[in-house]
Amino acid sequence: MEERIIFAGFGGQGVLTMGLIITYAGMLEGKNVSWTPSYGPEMRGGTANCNVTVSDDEVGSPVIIEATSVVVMNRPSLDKYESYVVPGGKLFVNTSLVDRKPQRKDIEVYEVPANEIASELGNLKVANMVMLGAFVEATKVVKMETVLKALPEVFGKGKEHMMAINEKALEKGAELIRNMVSTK
Amino acid sequence: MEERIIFAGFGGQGVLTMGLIITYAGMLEGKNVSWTPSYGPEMRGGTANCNVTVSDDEVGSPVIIEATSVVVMNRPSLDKYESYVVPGGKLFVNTSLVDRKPQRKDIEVYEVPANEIASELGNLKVANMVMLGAFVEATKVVKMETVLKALPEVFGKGKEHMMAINEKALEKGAELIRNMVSTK
Amino acid sequence: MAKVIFNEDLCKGCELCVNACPKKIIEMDLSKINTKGYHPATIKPENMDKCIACGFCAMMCPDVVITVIK
Amino acid sequence: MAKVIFNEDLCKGCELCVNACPKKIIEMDLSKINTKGYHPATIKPENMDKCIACGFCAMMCPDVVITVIK
Amino acid sequence: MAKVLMKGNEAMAEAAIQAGCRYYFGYPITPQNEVTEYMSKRMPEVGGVFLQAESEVSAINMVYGAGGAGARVMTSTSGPGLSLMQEGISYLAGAQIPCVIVNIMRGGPGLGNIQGAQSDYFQSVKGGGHGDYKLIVLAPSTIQEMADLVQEAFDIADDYRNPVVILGDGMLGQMMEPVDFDNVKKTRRNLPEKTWATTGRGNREHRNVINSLYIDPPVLEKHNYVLFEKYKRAEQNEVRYEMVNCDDAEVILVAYGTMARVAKNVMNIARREGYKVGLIRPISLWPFPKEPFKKTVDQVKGYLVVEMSMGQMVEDVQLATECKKPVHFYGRPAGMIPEPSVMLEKIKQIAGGAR
Amino acid sequence: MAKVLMKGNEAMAEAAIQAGCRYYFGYPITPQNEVTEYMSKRMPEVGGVFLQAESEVSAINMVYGAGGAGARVMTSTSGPGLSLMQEGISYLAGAQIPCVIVNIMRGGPGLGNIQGAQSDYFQSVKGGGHGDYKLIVLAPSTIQEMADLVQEAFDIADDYRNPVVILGDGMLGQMMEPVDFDNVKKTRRNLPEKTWATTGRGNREHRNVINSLYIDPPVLEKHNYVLFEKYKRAEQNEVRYEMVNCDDAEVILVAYGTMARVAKNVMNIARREGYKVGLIRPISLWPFPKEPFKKTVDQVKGYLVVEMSMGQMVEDVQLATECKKPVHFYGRPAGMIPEPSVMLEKIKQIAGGAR
Amino acid sequence: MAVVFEKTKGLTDVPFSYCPGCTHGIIHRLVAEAMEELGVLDKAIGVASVGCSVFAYEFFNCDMQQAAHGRAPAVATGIKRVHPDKVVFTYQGDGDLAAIGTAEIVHAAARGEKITVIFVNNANYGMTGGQMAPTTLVGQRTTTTPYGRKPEVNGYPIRVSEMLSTLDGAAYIERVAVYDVKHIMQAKKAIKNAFLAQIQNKGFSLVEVLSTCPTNWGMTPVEALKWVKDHMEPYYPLGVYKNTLEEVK
Amino acid sequence: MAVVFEKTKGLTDVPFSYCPGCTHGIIHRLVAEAMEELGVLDKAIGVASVGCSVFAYEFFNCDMQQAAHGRAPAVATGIKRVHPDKVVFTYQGDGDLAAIGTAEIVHAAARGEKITVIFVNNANYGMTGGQMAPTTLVGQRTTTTPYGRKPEVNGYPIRVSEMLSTLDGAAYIERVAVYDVKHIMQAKKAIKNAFLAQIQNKGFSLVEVLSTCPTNWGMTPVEALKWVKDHMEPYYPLGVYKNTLEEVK
Ligand SMILES: Cc1ncc(C[n+]2csc(CCOP(=O)(O)OP(=O)(O)O)c2C)c(N)n1
Ligand SMILES: Cc1ncc(C[n+]2csc(CCOP(=O)(O)OP(=O)(O)O)c2C)c(N)n1
Ligand code: SF4
Ligand code: SF4
Ligand code: SF4
Ligand code: SF4
Repeated sequence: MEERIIFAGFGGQGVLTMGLIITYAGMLEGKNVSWTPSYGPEMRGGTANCNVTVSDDEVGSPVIIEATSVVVMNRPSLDKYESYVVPGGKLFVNTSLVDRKPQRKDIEVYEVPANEIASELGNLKVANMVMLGAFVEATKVVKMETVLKALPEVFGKGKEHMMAINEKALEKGAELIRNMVSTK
Repeated sequence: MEERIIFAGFGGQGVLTMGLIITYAGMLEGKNVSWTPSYGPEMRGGTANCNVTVSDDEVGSPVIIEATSVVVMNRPSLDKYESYVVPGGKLFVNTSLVDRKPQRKDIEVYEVPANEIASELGNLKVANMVMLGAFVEATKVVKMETVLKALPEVFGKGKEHMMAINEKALEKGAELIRNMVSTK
Repeated sequence: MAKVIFNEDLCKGCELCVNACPKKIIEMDLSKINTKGYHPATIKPENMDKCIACGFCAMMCPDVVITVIK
Repeated sequence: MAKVIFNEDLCKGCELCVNACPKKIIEMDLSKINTKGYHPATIKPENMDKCIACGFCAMMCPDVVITVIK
Repeated sequence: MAKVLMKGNEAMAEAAIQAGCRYYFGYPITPQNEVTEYMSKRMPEVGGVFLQAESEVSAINMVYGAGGAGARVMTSTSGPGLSLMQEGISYLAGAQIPCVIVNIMRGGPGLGNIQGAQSDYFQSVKGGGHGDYKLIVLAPSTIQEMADLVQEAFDIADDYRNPVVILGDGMLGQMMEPVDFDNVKKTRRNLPEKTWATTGRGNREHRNVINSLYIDPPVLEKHNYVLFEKYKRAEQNEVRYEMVNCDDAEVILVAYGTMARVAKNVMNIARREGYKVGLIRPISLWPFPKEPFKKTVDQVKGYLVVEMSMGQMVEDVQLATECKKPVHFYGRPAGMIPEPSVMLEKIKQIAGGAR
Repeated sequence: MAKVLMKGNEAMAEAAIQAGCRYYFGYPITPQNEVTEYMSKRMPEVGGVFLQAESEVSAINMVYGAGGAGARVMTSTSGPGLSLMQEGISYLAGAQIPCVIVNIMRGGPGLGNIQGAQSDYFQSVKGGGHGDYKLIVLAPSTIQEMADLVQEAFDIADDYRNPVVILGDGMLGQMMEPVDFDNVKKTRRNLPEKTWATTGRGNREHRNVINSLYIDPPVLEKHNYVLFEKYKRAEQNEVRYEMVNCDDAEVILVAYGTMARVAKNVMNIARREGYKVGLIRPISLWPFPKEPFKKTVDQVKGYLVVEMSMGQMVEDVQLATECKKPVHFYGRPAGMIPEPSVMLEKIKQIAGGAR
Repeated sequence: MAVVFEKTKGLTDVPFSYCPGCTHGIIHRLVAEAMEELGVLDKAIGVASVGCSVFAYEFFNCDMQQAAHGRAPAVATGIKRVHPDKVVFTYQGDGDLAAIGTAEIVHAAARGEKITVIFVNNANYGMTGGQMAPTTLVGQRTTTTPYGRKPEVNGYPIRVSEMLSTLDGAAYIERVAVYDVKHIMQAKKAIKNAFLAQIQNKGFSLVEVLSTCPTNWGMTPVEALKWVKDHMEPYYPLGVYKNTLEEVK
Repeated sequence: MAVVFEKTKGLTDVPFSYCPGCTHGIIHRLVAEAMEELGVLDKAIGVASVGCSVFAYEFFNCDMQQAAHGRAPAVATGIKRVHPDKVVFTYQGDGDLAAIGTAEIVHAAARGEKITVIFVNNANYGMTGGQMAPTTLVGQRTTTTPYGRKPEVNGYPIRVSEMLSTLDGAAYIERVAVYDVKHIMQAKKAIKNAFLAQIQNKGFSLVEVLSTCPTNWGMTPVEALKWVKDHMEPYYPLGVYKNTLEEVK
């Protein structure tokens, strides 16, 4: 098994954190993992993304060209990374901020209105957690319970008060997938 | 013909100038010439010397190991350069400041009390010219008349008042050689 | 009457103009998100006549978003 | 009586001591050339008793040639 | 301490501290800033000194002072900063001061960009500074190896009284992987005491002097020979490399650092497609590993050197193979990753006998 | 102007002025001080600017500014100073600014000594700075050639928009030989107008920008390829070398600069003793002349590379000969001249078939 | 209808790459307006340095060079010596000018180099992620002074304007701030004066501008302005430190 | 019989390599005597710089490092951070300290680095043959200002002590001369004070010594002393520029 995942969005949307949680969880499950951030041409603001590999074998190239999954949190990221998904791979789209449909027909697309769900939960900042919940549920790259274990490690001290809402957001995202008929 | 000459002494004795005059005169006579100064381990004070080549052919190595002539103006220079003279070559010793005899038997040695003669001429600074006169007379590397032409070029403007005494010093040195029985 | 024109797509939502306006008529347009992803600054049409054309907002804006005419 | 000792071979003939001596008793020994090639500074024996052991020559000498005792 | 997830830059910093390094002097530059930031947090905790210098020139000269005073000391930077350090590095080598210098390479020349690249190979391996000297250059390719090699680097530096360079790239610096500090791989050495260090004379009989000036040519020459004796010893003892699938290989990929990871992937793909492909990964870039080439040169059809540069290590591969087999090259500069598909294509051509 | 007797350093300075160089920025360092001093006298006479910078770092960046502003500009230094210039040189190459940089080599590493040496070959030829770039490097071996090549260097720099290095050594810098400025040998070129220079916009349609930053990797990659296209053109057009007595040679000496003069002497001696010895003298060290080796490799028994270093150019000779014949090396560092007698001995061994 | 305020021709159309509310943008505008108003855009040559303002060469509507970190004054010197009749300026941050570029700025000032330096003091290294700068205040937390700047370890912040004013070659030196409109207007006057000192061949001129870095200070842009006023200004007093202009405008 | 004056144990037996009458020798002696008298020879670590005093590592009777040109303060910083209880000093010329080493000296001072700097100002580059230094006087001829230093081209000499005194990290700064016995005695006091500032952990200390270069000035040593007094001292006023010592000796 080797999952190669790209998380992409604006700086500030928490895409690096999403990647980090999966990476951490993968490590907790004894997998080989690697997390690589990359910067867009503008260093300040602009796009942010990270490449995550979770594998049973040694991790090869840290730079992902053929992704098993791609998660896009905004429109420019969809434009850039849609083509990176391998045929049969998965694409997660934050429909709250993406105003077009993906064009690929050879992949599985999951549409998640992450900002809207987060807004319902009362905190726009957990949109990434909603998306992550959906991602974990759909891909099973790592177990949800491991993700819950990884959370406090990644957020560190001082964020304990956020745990409840983060967990709720993850659950909401997962629920969405469970209820969803994949829009092939 | 290729003459490879080392002029050596204390800084301040004008050994670089001696070399320069021969080099300049060589050039005036249409020879290939080269002049290379070298510094002793102490940059300030200490020994000074230069390597001069006057040749019919292209000048090869600017650094002389096998000298056709060596001119030493003080004792440390004799100690260092006596061995550089090729068998049959010439060694010029400023006996005013050198208190030992050369040891080599396979070379021609010319003993010139340059400082004393200069002192007689009324200017200690022309000791190098006395030695140069002797050198030119003995080696005929260049003609004395070319040396006289080279003088103003090497000394440049502002030294015209020194011409007469320099010429006299050269002549004194040459005279010494003409009168001398080479001390083989 | 004075008019303040915002080059909306350049706005980064820093709110320095809001802070600088002596008449406090500038606000962020929460109904819009510009191409840079920010809620841009704006003056509601009904507030525009309160503008005294001092140009403070424009002088304060770090992104030269604002033109003021009178 | 004061005594000034010159470590002759270290002398570079700069004459700063000559200049510094309030009694003007230091001179260069033109009869000698030291291993560095200079005429070293000296005080003639007959002048030594003029020395007041002020130590100025030693303090001025850049080559620490001079020792003064009293 | 269990496995921890760390950025390469942080892992190197932590490894240095665990290796007893208590002095770090550096200047911020992307993509190695995490080293500086980690050190600024950790050094005060362990009673060490983190000092942000006013420039890389200053940083490397602080390293000179501290290393000459007997400390385990480190600095880190990226291309432009390393260029500024060249005079200092030449002095360190000349004065035989042990220290560890990290270069996390980015795109060049000039200001270039901040993407990970491999175009400072020549600078580190052939000598970017003036004069005849050598640096021992180690190139990790995983975060764990970054930690391992940093620890080893301090020992090598002390063993040889020579600067050791860790040559990574922006990718490795920024990447996170699990690191296990309890199982660091390093050679056991009897390290010489630093009797030469300027620690204040105290009761010592002689004065200690740190110096690279030998104004008399024969004396400097002797000093040069002393240095080269040391380098010869390093060539015998400090060569490091990894060989994968080389036993039956007809085509061998040669790559270091991040590029070697990509190459390993490509090797696996090619193997799956039935090509007998191996990988030689030099870990010590100087001394350059010649042995793996001697071992394989007779059996292979050719080598494919891949670099994230316009081609630098390829020259050392040519020298190591003594031109007995074709050495092909494929590289991309500017932080672009050479395409696996192109690599595959080239492998097939070489397997097919291309010269 | 008849032949004049000049030091190498002075001849280069005068040649620069005659080539239209009106801006010189430099910092004193032995053994190239005469360049600085000559320039300080002459530049005001010809209406040019001599400016003593506060350091070599500053000097090379002044060169960047002036070169980028469209001027013919030069600096000169020796090893330690060149090391300090490495960042600036990488920027110059990246921003494609023409200029001439003189390095009058001395003994190293570190402060080393002030004797002429040849141990900065790698630094200039392989790239002492960061990133993928090349400098065009010319190595004169007589004072006349110093004058010739300096003049040529300015044209090459303008032609390629690239820094050109004159690599001499302390011996050449200090030596005096006659120079004839009326018969300077140089290639005629149609030099492009400097439409890219920052001269103030005036009526120009577009802004001119001098820059080496290309933050987007694909854009920087494209820029890298532009540079390497230029380098390819230089490899085709700017190779320079001298071959002496190679037609029938069984042993060929390879040397540059001062060392080539010594080698020529030894070659003559060996010829007199009946050995068929030739000499290849690379004049452009980059692009390195491969041709003379291609031409001779089949006929010779071996090459003897002699350098005033521990061995640097020897690697390029090995690459150029494609390892078809043994390449022997003899060198001495620290400003010591390799012994003619040892060279002779080695020649005899090679002639006798030593590998 | 009269235009009260519109974008100066001194700026290109490229949007600034600065973070929201970063006062680099204000300073850019002032420099550009000063050049436009003095009528020197067509003969201006600017030098961008390394820092957040590295892309300044895309923003100023005149010929530009991008200089190595800290070396802008040397690059500007090279340019000015070739084109003594042109108007040459540098735009530098405090890491660039007061750390790695200390020698270059001191010597440009000592030489009385006829260039104008815009010195943006934001008390940290913005571009590389908020590390300590030579101008970081005592006690200030940055990514390399996580426990606050400690004088025993990191020494004291450098007052650049005061230091350079000791040099005879400096013709005009002023420290200004841009935390409100009044100070912005003063800053513009200072920048114009600095250019005038160059145009009048008086010598070296520099304007130090106290600026913000909301991103790395971890403040909103509005809070950041207040921090400049409350914390920076007391240590870095505003005012003219050197002035040899014929007529102060 | 009492010894009025003998050579200090702070110096080795190696004869100085300076030219006849060069006051580098006097300054060496004063530094060595100060260390001997303060009893710190066994815990002193000196840093020699590049210049005529490059061989200082052979002369001072304590542990020594030789530093790259201009970088002695950085090297000293590295040493002092490793051995905070030792006494660390640099010995630097004006080319070394005030030209290429400007950034290093300014930042060592700003950091309040607890080192002592002996700064020998002889208004030119001695070692390399008498080129212009940043301290060369206006009008002074050197091998790189053959027509005299011109302010329009080369700018103005830097007053290092004044400049560094603007920095909060500087604890003791004094300018002295050694052109006669009285001034030599004052110079020695200043050097001792500078070491004391270090020993008392006050911060950075520097003594600028106006020195001669008879060789490159083309004067006799005695004339050179007079030139210091008549030409250098007026531009470089002697005196204490900074003093935070508990008790001035
Ligand atoms: C030689 C070199 N060292 C370090 C860097 C990395 N670097 C880029 S910007 C910067 C600091 C910029 O800070 P400042 O000048 O204060 O400007 P700001 O970003 O705050 O506007 C540094 C250290 C570099 N590019 N080159
Ligand atoms: C990087 C570098 N640049 C230049 C030099 C050459 N250099 C040696 S000494 C010196 C100047 C010394 O002058 P100063 O510091 O005033 O000391 P002085 O000789 O006058 O005592 C220079 C430029 C060098 N060794 N290293
Ligand atoms: S100041 Fe400018 S960028 Fe900031 S909110 Fe107002 S219009 Fe937008
Ligand atoms: S001061 Fe010293 S060196 Fe000078 S003349 Fe007197 S004793 Fe000799
Ligand atoms: S990092 Fe700071 S200085 Fe840089 S653009 Fe952002 S706010 Fe401005
Ligand atoms: S050159 Fe000048 S400074 Fe150097 S030793 Fe001689 S007199 Fe002293």
